[in-house]
Amino acid sequence: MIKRFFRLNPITRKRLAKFRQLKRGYYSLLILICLTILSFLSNYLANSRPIIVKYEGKFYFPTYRFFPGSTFGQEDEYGFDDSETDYRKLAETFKGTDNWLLMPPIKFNPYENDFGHYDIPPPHPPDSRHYLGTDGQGRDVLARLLYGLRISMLFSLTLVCGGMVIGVIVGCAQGYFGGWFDLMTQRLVEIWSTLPFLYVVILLATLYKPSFTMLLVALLLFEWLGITYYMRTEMYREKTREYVAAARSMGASNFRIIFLHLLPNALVPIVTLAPFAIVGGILSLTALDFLGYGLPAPTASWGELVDQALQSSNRGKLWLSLSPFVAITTTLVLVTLIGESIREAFDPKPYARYR
Amino acid sequence: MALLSIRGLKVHFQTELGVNQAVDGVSLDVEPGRTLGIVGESGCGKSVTALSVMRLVPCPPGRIVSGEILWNDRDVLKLPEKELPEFRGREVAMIFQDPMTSLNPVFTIERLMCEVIVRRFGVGKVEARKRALAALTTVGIPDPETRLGSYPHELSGGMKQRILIAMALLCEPKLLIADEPTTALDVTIQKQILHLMKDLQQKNKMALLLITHDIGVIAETCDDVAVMYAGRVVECASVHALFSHNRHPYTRGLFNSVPKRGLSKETPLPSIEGSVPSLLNPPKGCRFAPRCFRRQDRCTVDDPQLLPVADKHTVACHFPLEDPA
Amino acid sequence: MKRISFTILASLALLSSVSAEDLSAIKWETNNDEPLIGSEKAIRGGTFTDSLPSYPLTFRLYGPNNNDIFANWSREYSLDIGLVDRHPTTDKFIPIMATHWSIQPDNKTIYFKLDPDARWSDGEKITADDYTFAAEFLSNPKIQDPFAAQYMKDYIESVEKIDDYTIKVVGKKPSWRPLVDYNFAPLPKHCTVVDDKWVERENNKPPVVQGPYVISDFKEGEYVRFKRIPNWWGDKKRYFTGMFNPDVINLRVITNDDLEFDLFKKHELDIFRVMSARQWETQMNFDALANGYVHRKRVFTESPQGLSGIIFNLSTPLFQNKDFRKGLQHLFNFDEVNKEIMFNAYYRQYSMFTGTPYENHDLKGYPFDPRKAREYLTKAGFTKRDANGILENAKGEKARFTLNYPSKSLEPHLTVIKNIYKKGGVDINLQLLEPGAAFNKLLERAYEASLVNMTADFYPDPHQYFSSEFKPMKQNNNFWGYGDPETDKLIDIYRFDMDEAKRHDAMMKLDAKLEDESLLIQFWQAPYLRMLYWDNIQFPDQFLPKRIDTYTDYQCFWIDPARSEKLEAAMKAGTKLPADTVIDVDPYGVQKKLMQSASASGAPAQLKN
Amino acid sequence: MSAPLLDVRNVLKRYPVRGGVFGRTRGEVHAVEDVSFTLAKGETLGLVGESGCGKSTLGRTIIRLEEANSGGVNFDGEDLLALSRKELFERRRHLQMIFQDPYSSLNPRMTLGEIVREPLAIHRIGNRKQQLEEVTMLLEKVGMKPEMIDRYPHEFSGGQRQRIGIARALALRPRLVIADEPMSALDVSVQAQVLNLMVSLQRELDLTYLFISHDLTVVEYISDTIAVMYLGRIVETGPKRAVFDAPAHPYTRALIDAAPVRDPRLRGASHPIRGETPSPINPPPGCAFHPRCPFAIDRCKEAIPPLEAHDSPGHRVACIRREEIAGELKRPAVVSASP
Repeated sequence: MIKRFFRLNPITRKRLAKFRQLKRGYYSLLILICLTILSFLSNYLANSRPIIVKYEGKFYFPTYRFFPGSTFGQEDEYGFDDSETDYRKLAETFKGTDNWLLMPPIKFNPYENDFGHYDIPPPHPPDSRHYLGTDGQGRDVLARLLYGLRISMLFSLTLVCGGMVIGVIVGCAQGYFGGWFDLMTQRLVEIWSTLPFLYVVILLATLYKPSFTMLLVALLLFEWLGITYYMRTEMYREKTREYVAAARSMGASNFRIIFLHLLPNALVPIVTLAPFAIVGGILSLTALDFLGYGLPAPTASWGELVDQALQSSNRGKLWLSLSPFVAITTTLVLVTLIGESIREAFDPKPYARYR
Repeated sequence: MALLSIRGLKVHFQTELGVNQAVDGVSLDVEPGRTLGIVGESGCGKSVTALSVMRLVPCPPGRIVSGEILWNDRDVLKLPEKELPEFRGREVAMIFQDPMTSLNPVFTIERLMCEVIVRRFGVGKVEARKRALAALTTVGIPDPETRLGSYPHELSGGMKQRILIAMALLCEPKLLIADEPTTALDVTIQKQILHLMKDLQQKNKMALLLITHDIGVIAETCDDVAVMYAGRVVECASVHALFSHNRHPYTRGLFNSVPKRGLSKETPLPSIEGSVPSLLNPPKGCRFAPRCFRRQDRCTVDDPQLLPVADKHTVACHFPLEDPA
Repeated sequence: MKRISFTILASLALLSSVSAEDLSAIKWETNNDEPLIGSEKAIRGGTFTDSLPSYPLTFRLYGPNNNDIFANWSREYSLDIGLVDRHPTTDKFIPIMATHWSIQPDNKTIYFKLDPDARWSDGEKITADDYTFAAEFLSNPKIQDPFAAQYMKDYIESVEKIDDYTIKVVGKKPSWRPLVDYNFAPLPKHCTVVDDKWVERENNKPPVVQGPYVISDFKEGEYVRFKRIPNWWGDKKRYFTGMFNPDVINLRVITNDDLEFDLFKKHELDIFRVMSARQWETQMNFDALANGYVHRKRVFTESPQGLSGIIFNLSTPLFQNKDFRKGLQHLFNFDEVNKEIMFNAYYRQYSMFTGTPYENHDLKGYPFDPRKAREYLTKAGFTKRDANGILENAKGEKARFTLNYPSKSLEPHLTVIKNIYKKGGVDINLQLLEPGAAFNKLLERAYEASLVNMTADFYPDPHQYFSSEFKPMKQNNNFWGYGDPETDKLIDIYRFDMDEAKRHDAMMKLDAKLEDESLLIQFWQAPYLRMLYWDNIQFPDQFLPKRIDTYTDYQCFWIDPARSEKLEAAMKAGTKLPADTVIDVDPYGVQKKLMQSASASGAPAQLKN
Repeated sequence: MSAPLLDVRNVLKRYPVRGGVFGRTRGEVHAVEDVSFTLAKGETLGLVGESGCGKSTLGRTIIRLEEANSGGVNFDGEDLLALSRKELFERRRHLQMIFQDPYSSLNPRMTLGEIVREPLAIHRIGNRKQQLEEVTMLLEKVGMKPEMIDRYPHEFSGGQRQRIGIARALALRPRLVIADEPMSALDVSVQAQVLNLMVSLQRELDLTYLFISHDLTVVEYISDTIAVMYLGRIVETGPKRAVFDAPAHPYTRALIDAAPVRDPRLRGASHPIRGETPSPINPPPGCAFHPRCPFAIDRCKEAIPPLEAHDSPGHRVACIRREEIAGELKRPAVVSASP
């Protein structure tokens, strides 16, 4: 499938083929892609708003829109018809009429407090209403897991991509131009990397309002460092190859040499790093959330769920501790399996051992 | 009676793309005190043959499919693991092509050498150092005292190869296997090393198995020669017989493709067309057939057997060339 | 805790003092008619084991690091209270170290007659010299106690010795509460040398005290043990009857709450205070309690509650509109928050001066009422909902603000509140800030809305919060930038009028006025102590005094040896003791009052435990 | 003889040896020391020497892959070393290079077609279609099948790769080709093919070769003129036959002797020279070869011997004793290995 879109180097193609043969990694990748896609569709999977409403012959798609109760002739318990429609209630009034609506499989959004339905205060154990129970504020755990996965993946992918872009640019420049530029930037990178990163991020998080962007920037400040090391050595190694000399002797520009010749060859080890970097990103975000320096409340995040689970008053509330645990472990295992398989598929040794 | 006798050795390598039939039925004899040269181009299986003798073929991906390697009537391939260290070193020693990577860079020469001596002979440190010094002197290293304290990277390639030879000879093996020992060296140094090896061979009365791609090196050092092509031995003879009476088209082509002295570019070089076949999927029949100017239908069907054409001269060809002599 | 009273300032004083030395004309007061604090049934003896969250940095009662939990207890055990004290239940003054006192008409001079029986823990007599010495000592910079020095500087004019057992204390300014303002404890002159090394030398030295307990044994990081002095001089005194009962008080350092609970359940601790409602409601299913070995009590008391809730910055345009503020008040659904995440364990706070004698009990606050809220918000101009359901006014400004909060502990409550407001069309953006930063934003008035939680004292201090004097400046406790002439007038009456009735009246009016101003959405209070204790621990009939911070404030429990034996026997045999089904104890009618006001405001019935 | 196509004058190239945290210069590698030679159009100059003698550096300096410290490279009447980057870009068309390692000199991520087309693309010669036609033509010329155009380097054998390298070098129709050890990574049976190819291409396209190699037999075969380098200097230069048949420098002689004889009968006819090549960071004073030279005298240590004319025309030698030892260096008659 991929082959159709890109004309890939046969080595890469062979590596991809090998990756596909490594069943554990390949299926992990498929599962993870599915999970990620699912999480990006969370608004259609876990929401208090239905996917589609048919009312009086008209269709409504409330997933991303606010419809006041008046739209469907609904009043809330205080007699207002301009507050948001309570679709779960609406579903009941629609029974027996031509009107219908289709709720997502999880009928709760990750932020709403499902109060009043239970006699005891939350957290509520899993039941048919909340498949994984609710947290201390009566919020649906499964919905929060799903939205948490979305934000973790989004965060981590952006982080890794951003870190790679910066790291590749800096490492590339260091390796290619060398000399004083390399010397100075390398010292800077070394000094910078001795800063205790979690501590700095926590410091930043206390000074500035923690938000998605702010955390991303804070982690990015450190994410790119590791990549420069790889890129730098790769560039150093690749640029001494004779094909580079050949290109220069033909009169190729630095730009052409870097982008056409060096980058495609130097990027390979970076690819094998990526899955582990993604795991790292997810873990960093979870850790920060857990420590309370993460995304602002009430963002659904795994770390926050772990924090709740670990509170002594929530002892024995297995659904609170198990769900984020299983979610985190599964993701980590999947990504690690993928990473290992990529590493194995990209391992040049089998080629080098005997020619 | 041969010192080492390789019979029908087959070594295959599992690779990404399939099974590489690196060595496919090689039989060789190394006579005591004599030098057998194996000559062939890269990938012809000569190194793998040598490694098999040392039981150093990496498994996996390598696999010794069949054959036997007889040493004192014992099959080396069936030696128990615990007897291997004794066999390697005491009986057979080996030096490799790249002296740069054969020495551990974090130890001094003294440490490297003394460790071997202490382990093999169980002597004290002082005695070990004495023997190391003597060994260095034998291989012609100037100022051996200082050299003992050096680290490998402080030495030139020639020095390192001398030290490796010294280390290989410490235990006075009956057979020395040298896998392209001079390929990484300059010609003037190559000459020195080849001379050294010949000298030491005569002094120690050991047999030498010399692997090289350089016909010149063969001519300089060997008594007997086996020519390998694509995992098989194609011709086997004494060095004189081979140089003046070679009969296999590949051997002939190989010899001819080296420009002779006095030849100039006005005369095109006789060359072998094509290139070495892939051993993943070797040609049927004679493996040289696709490049052979004497190829006939039979060549692409039947495997030629190594058959004698003269005394101690065997050729694997259905249609061997005339003796030029 | 008691030190907070020092901060109260009095400023106007024009009355002249009387001639001090002729004491024959003085009318002495004493007060031996108040009810006992302890119980006459109390039995002395035994060892009482409690927990200490961290090992004390010092045993000193003055100087650096003298204000942790341990110091509070240590002050209690060593009777570092003062000459007189307010009765913890009736609020009348009762003698402690003095037997008699006399307040002069200038309202700043007080004569005290000392108790001739009083002895230091090393046996020396406590005389007037120890008080004059204490006055010197407290202002000495070498003890490195700026707080005490400031108090002496701001409050005490002079301390004079009249004779060995009579002293005269003169305050700086006339005060309507001189016994609170000009009151302090003696220090052992005979064994105190103040020099540069004092702080260091006294660090880990058990102090010589006037109280019944001295530190007898300690091991760093593990425990501190107090031992009762045999034949303590105070044993003869009426108000000490039934107090300070155990022979040994053993404070074990236990840093982890869960561990503390486990140790209590194993009877390694005698008493356990339950800090969270969740624990109180969900973790009370252990064997010792079921078997009747352990008692579970919630004792209602009445102690001053500070400002607590969401305050609005009146200097932002949005909150300048009182109708908008009132609209927000009616959207605050305390009952739902209380029911769903606080186990209905809390009570709404209505007065600015809750738990003090100046609380206006008639206030009913703003009940949750979305209709009323909408009326007010409409009046404030927020008439229609936008595409996201947020209310907006004609100019397109949204009913949206940021709420700063300084600690994660209230995050669950705030997220629930946020959802309720959202439904009502108001969008709250929650912003967690580091506590220092959050408080600084308050002081700088650089916020829209913020959570506050202040401590309070027996005598409220509306001046520092609501006086227009502070409106133009920042960096003070007038977080709102609020000022109103009528409010100022009422505050001044309270501050300076010597007539208690007028002051009280002014405070009632002030409280009502402030409610109408709607400066903050008041949160909740927990007017009780939740505790678990083993069966051999006994309390007086009224359990605890009325105004109390923690049950150790007044040491009136005792260990009953007969019950100890029975308890041990029962535990050994595995039999049950008679079940104690009474959990809520309300000796002062506090709960009753709160229930009444709650039902008056239409709250749902309480959850049954 | 007409004006030479390439005239190298006193080229000097030294590399700083750096060390320490801030890379202070600790010494210099004397890679190329005051080298001068000329190369006539259509001829082949064989540059011989052992590793580290500076022959590759010299080649790279001429084509300006390395910048010389001083000296001049006159190519077709124009000093290459004085050209600006832009001017150099124009001249690059006329000078191309064939590299030693056919494995590392081809970008593993480019197809055969892309590799050979690259120089055309860089110099914007023709449109895409014309370039592809040119590539096809070039591939046929070097004996590769055009249908292999979409294959990647690793799918080819060493000899085929070197053909690709040659095709790439010829794409711009250069006048001078610098071949830096083009044979050393090839199998013996393939060497002959590539040599034949280079010879025929030279004839066909009127190429001038600077052929750098350590392999005397190959150099002897392809060259018209020989230059022997030792530690950065040319120690002997002259017409092929003069240098090979009557070597006048002891090093040249040693080099010829060291090359393995291709006849077992001649085994042991000569003995290796002693010692190893000294470090180019700190070359011996005077004649750099004197520590290893069997004919060295004290005077050899004193001054660097100049390259001076020897008996036959164009034959120049840098040895002060060249006249005295000429007899001893005389080469035995050529013995062929096979009849």
